[in-house]
Amino acid sequence: MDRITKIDIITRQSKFDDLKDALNEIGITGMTVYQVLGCGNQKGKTEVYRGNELTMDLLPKVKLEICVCEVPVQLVVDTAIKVLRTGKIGDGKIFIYPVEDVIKVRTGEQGVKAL
Amino acid sequence: MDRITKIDIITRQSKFDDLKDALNEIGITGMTVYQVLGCGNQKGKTEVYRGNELTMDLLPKVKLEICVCEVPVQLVVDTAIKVLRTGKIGDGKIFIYPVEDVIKVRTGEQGVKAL
Amino acid sequence: MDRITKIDIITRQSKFDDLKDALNEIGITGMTVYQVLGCGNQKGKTEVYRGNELTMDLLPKVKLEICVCEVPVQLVVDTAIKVLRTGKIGDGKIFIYPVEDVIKVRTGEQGVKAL
Amino acid sequence: MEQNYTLAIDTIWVLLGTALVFFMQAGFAMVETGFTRAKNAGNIIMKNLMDFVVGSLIFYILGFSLMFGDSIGGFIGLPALLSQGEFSALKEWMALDLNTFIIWQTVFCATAATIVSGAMAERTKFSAYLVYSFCISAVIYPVVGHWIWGGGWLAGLGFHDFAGSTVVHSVGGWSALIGAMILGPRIGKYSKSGKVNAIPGHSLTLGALGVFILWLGWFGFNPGSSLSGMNTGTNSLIFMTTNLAAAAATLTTMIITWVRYKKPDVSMTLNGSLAGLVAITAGCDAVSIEGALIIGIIAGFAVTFGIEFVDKKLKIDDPVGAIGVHGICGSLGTILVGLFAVDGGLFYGGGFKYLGVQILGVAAVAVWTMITISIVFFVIKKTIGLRVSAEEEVDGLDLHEHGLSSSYADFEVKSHLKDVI
Amino acid sequence: MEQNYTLAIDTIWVLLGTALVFFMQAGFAMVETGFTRAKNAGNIIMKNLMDFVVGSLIFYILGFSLMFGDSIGGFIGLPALLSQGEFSALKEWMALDLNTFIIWQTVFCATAATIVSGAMAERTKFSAYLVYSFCISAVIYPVVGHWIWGGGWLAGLGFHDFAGSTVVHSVGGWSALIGAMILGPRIGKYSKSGKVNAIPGHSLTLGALGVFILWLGWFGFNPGSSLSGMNTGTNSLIFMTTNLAAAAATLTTMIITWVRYKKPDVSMTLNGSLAGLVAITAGCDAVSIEGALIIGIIAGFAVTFGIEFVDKKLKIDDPVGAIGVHGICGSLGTILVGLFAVDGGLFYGGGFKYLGVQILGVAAVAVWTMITISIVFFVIKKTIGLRVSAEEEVDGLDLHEHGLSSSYADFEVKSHLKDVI
Amino acid sequence: MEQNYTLAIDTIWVLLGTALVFFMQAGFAMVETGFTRAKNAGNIIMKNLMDFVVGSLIFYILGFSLMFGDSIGGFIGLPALLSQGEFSALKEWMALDLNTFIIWQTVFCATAATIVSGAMAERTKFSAYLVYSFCISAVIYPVVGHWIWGGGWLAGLGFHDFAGSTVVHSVGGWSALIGAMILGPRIGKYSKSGKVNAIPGHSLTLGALGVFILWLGWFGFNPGSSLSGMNTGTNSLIFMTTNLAAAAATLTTMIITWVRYKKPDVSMTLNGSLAGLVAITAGCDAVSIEGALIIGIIAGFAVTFGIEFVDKKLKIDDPVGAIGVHGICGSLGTILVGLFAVDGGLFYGGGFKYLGVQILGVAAVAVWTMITISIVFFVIKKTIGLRVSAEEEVDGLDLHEHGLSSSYADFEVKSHLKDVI
Ligand SMILES: Nc1ncnc2c1ncn2[C@@H]1O[C@H](COP(=O)(O)OP(=O)(O)O)[C@@H](O)[C@H]1O
Ligand SMILES: Nc1ncnc2c1ncn2[C@@H]1O[C@H](COP(=O)(O)OP(=O)(O)O)[C@@H](O)[C@H]1O
Ligand SMILES: Nc1ncnc2c1ncn2[C@@H]1O[C@H](COP(=O)(O)OP(=O)(O)O)[C@@H](O)[C@H]1O
Repeated sequence: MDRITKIDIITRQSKFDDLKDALNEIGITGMTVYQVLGCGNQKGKTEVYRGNELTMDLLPKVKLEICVCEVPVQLVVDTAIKVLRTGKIGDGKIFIYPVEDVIKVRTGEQGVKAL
Repeated sequence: MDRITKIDIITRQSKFDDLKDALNEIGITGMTVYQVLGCGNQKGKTEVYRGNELTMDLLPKVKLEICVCEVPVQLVVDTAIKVLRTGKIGDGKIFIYPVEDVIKVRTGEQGVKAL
Repeated sequence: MDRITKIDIITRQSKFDDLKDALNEIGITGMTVYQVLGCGNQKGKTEVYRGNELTMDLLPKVKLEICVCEVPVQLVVDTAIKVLRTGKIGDGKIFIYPVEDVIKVRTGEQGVKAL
Repeated sequence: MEQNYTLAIDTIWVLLGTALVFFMQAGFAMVETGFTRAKNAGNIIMKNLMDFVVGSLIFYILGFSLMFGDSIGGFIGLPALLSQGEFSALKEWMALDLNTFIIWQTVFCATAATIVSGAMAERTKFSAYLVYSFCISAVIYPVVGHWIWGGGWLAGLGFHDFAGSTVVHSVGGWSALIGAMILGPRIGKYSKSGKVNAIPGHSLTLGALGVFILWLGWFGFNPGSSLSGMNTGTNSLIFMTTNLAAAAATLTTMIITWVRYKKPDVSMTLNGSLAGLVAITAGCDAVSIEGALIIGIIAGFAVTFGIEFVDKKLKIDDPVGAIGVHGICGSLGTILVGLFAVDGGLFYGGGFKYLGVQILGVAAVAVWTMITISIVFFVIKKTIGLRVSAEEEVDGLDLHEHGLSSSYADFEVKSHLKDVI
Repeated sequence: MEQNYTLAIDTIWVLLGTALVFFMQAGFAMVETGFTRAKNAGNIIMKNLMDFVVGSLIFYILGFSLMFGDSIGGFIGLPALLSQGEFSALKEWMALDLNTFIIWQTVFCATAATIVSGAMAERTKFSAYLVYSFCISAVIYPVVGHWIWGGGWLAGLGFHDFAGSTVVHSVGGWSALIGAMILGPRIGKYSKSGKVNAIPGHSLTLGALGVFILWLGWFGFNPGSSLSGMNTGTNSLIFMTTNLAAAAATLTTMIITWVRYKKPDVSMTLNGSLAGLVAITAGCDAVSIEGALIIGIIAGFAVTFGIEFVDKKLKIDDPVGAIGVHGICGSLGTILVGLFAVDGGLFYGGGFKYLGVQILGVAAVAVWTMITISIVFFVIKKTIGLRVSAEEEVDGLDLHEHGLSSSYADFEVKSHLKDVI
Repeated sequence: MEQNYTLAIDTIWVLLGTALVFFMQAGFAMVETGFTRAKNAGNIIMKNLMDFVVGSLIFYILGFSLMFGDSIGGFIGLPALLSQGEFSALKEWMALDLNTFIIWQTVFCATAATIVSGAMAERTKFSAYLVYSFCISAVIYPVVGHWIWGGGWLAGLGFHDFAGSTVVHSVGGWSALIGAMILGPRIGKYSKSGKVNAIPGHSLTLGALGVFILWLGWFGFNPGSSLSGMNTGTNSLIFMTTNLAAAAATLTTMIITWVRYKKPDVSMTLNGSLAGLVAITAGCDAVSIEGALIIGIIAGFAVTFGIEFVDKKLKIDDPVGAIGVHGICGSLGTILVGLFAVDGGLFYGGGFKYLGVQILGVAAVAVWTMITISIVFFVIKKTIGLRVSAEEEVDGLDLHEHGLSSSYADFEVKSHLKDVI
């Protein structure tokens, strides 16, 4: 059995559609998407509301969770970097985690077959 | 110390209440619930809005995150499959991950005791 | 290369700002925040709406996901406990997971450097 | 020329009243959508829009003549397509231009029709809705209207329903009762264990806005029913009785919920305001201000216990409380005129006859409405079907009936999480 | 003293009509914000507020005199700052206090200006908006108004536009057309592949509330245009024609969308109501009730196919359908008066002359509006700029134009997920 | 018969004005809820509903007679339960039916009461709210009303407050000031470091709708205060001054925020509109249109700097800006009458006496209101308590005061994330 890996990509919301399309092209169809708030190197914005400063430390980000079997991890990472990199702060991060098992509810299939 | 495992169940929102009740019955009380958007085998829907097609690639799904100690993992999976399986696309997926440790903030207990 | 660890802290929403400040103080600047619903030892509330009982099993919680390299894990946990503990049910839980790798999209840096 | 001023003043009064009563459609739309779930918001506003549209058309084409045409045996007016009749009986007492009177009656008719949608919300087929809404505006309501306002048999007996507690609200309310009963409850409303679940609305703010709009509309509904701006004494009395009955009912409802549920319930209190407005409608011109206050207090009790009774005892699922507000308080308010009318009410030494006529009228309208609407629903059920499928209901009517993924496309809507299949 | 009553009755009529027409600003604000995305909600309401504000000021300072000042060659009124002119020609036929008439005309002017913001929503610079809105209220609209209502050349030819299908709505609609064309579509509206994407609005509930408010406002807009509460026959006819044309158009639109898109489309049906209201505005006093019904049906077709044509064929991105509703139906409704006017329309044996004048007027207004507004937009584009940057558009105008992180600070807004850069 | 027409015309004017002023309750509800957080939405609308309800009842039961009963030494009217007094002094100059006048005054009284809820939003106990709202409507407001409109000592001095800048708005505003001061700021409003934090409202769209509704309501509030539809000159002037003062104030505020905060601030500009409306209320009948424009501009400055001053210097937390809008602009607008009144104002050669009386009246009302409301708040604080607990405040008043998990059950509300404990 191949190893299964989870790839979390956290990036700008405005890049989401492009990323999804790029991932589709390399054959990734399954994914789970979260709306999250993030902070990192990118600092929040300060706006003025009724004359008072309003600092938003956390910026809205989108997180894609993609489980793949080992081989295309690098492909996914490369694709993501290609689409997402602007060189500006806030491009985002990719986290890679081990997965023990996957089960497809509809068929009961397990492991890589379930993906 | 027993191993701790995280079980992620991603499924239809409409099945959530049933699933929660079934999990309660097998003694699972702790869980964290996310509203996510997902795509997989199940394709989105296309609707018409003011005469234009509107394709929703991502469908609203619910994700349950349940940390258990090793033994009942299979029980959780079986219970989930029993409740969730309709045989139709969109039944969802179960992902299983390793957990290194758990700490209960209130008491400071660690590991399986914290669950 | 140091090991990388993911720390998930699930706690009351009202404690979020304090926690973030405390984490900033120990040098944690990157984090991803989720709004989740949780149940555990803390039972939901029952309210009356138009004369009917309305039980909310799930309570709104906030989840912080923080990836750190191994050393400060204990520091993060201790800090979190210090800020979050009230001794009352609902203080929350901390989950610790292994991370295989991290990539910074902007620079392509990998591993601990990406953090 | 004198006649001229009177006509102008009366016409202004009625036309501006028409505008206010029209605006009640917005009020109903906001209350009904606010008190129900986000996944059905587009469907509810569509229903509220279309019942006004269909009602306006068919009432002009047919209903008006059935209501105000020369009486056929006190039961129904002489039909006349496109309101092109003689209306000789009508013109004997009604000095306004016919168009003024038709538009005024049109907005009343549409009010009766729109009441039903709230009680049957979140599970009724859109096409079925259009059909029964059509039937109410075309026949069911006009017949009742003829009996009471069109010179029919109840008018002959001296039945008093000044602005329509019975004609408008009880017709809507009883139709709602039968409809919600035949439809059955929303999925998840009653657990197998018998527990009655709350299904909170998606925007109490819009619901409250709706109540304010309706209250405003009532300042057209009730005083406008004098059909005369010259009638300053009556009109100003009606402003007072309408406002204070509503206030008394609201306060009463709030206190009752505070006592019974431990905390003042927002949505029930909003129902309380409407209950007071509905209850005072029949006698707003005939009772004293103190009488109006007492009617308001009674309405506050009636609506709270009435809604609970329908919900918990009858187990009829009425998402917005329309049966309690319009059916129960509409009927009760009409009957109370027999007690509180300064001129002829029982409490003012008027004997039981007035009260008896009021009860008879209320009962007759209830029977007529329930029988006819039952037939309509039965036919719909056997033909195009009355209720959407369980899947459609769970996903929301917006999606399946209108192809609308959400009426709030930019927001995460979580209504599904509370459903039980 | 007799004169006195007439004046009072007429003044009440016009002033309360003014209040209703003013309230249409709220209706437009709700429609426009409801039909667009949450990230621009603050910007849209700000535009709706400010166009009324700027319009009120400049119309008083300059526009009114250009519209109703003594005619200079039938083309424009004699300018008079702060409306301090003689207005001798006006006073010949207008018996109201001048202030009554100014405020009435002010709210009309602001309506024309506000129409544009919907079509240009979600991508126009706020400062640019203020400038062109100013120009419309200061000159473009008043000149058209002079031609038709101020004793200008079209009035002389017998052109009939009772309450402003052409004067108000088509001026707004054609400005919207040019504006949306010059601006270009919103990011994501048209894919490179040529696909036309839907960009759903963030609150159809508020959109529907807006339509109800507008419908209410029209009961001031049309009957108030008689400028006389004494005129009971006309006023009550107008209530009927206005209401039934709107109803017919709504029903027609709903059916068309049901047939074409398989399901009754909520937002298009709401446009349908507005289409009927706009179309009947020109002839609400002149056609029969049956004529109004037919005009409504025609408007229902015109708006559905018109909006689709603009959207899919012309590829002009009009988020709220303003061009179809106000431009197309406003012009069409005016022309139809030439067919349906009971007194002189072609279908009533009146010959082609009336129809010809109507067509001429509609065309002249379209040409004037499009040319002048093009100049305005061109100058804006070359100076302060007309459109925000792509980044600002994607993030939302609320953030960049007003420093507002969100108009719905407590809710998670997900509009970004649907954008394509 | 002549008398008859006049009465009818005046009654129509006042009763329809009543309806418009009533609708301002909806406006306040939308502004206050829109400008505050979602977790308190149900509580705010409940307060807005209940202050109208409680105010309507107690003003009829007691307040009206204290305001318009025969004067006891120029200070207070002769009390008469259930408004059953002689009102002989009143009837000397007031020709309307008494009920017409009572309902008109009722909606004014409720306006004064409702202003306070915005400033004290998000932390006041619901029961405490009911009590102080009761006191304002029962005594505090009626006494001021008596001084100025009921033939009291200020009326005797020639104090001019046509529609209530001082009587209604400043009473509300000063009560709001004292209330917000005694309550203390919301948790998280002022950091320990002294930083002033912004707490954005949960729906600027509803806030803007509220402002449009209020603006509409003002077309009843100000012109209706003439109490006469016959008075066409005054009424039409008032429409103009009211509208243009509001427009000027809005524009001014927008420009100021643009300059000071770099971008035009949406919510402050909405406050600007209200500031103009409040400021012109006292002199809407007495100043010229140009005077109204200048008063509007001054109000725009006053509200922006006033709100900032209260917020940053006094560190009094007023979530909706009620103190700046109603207290400051209400008082300032009244004083400006002494300068701008065409008949007697300082700028029109009228000398200092008029101005002096205006200042005296404003000061007297401020002193009276602040002292009496302080007593009320003090007693409440010592008995049932004025403020909810910190936990209740953080969780939201909807949950703890009304057992409502959320007024927006289907949406994820994230307001907690911004709180600091
Ligand atoms: N240590 C971390 N743990 C968890 N999430 C993180 C961490 N660092 C960054 N993130 C997530 O990644 C997003 C992008 O990171 P950021 O540092 O702003 O971008 P960049 O690396 O391009 O400068 C953040 O908004 C946050 O959600
Ligand atoms: N490879 C994957 N990585 C992450 N999430 C996935 C993946 N595949 C599926 N999912 C999640 O599981 C959900 C159900 O998957 P889907 O394939 O639609 O169901 P089914 O397996 O019943 O056909 C998806 O909506 C998505 O959220
Ligand atoms: N077994 C579990 N798996 C996943 N999440 C859990 C689990 N137990 C608790 N949680 C999360 O942690 C939160 C706090 O847990 P809870 O038991 O209520 O607090 P405490 O431990 O202070 O009593 C829950 O709301 C839930 O989101």
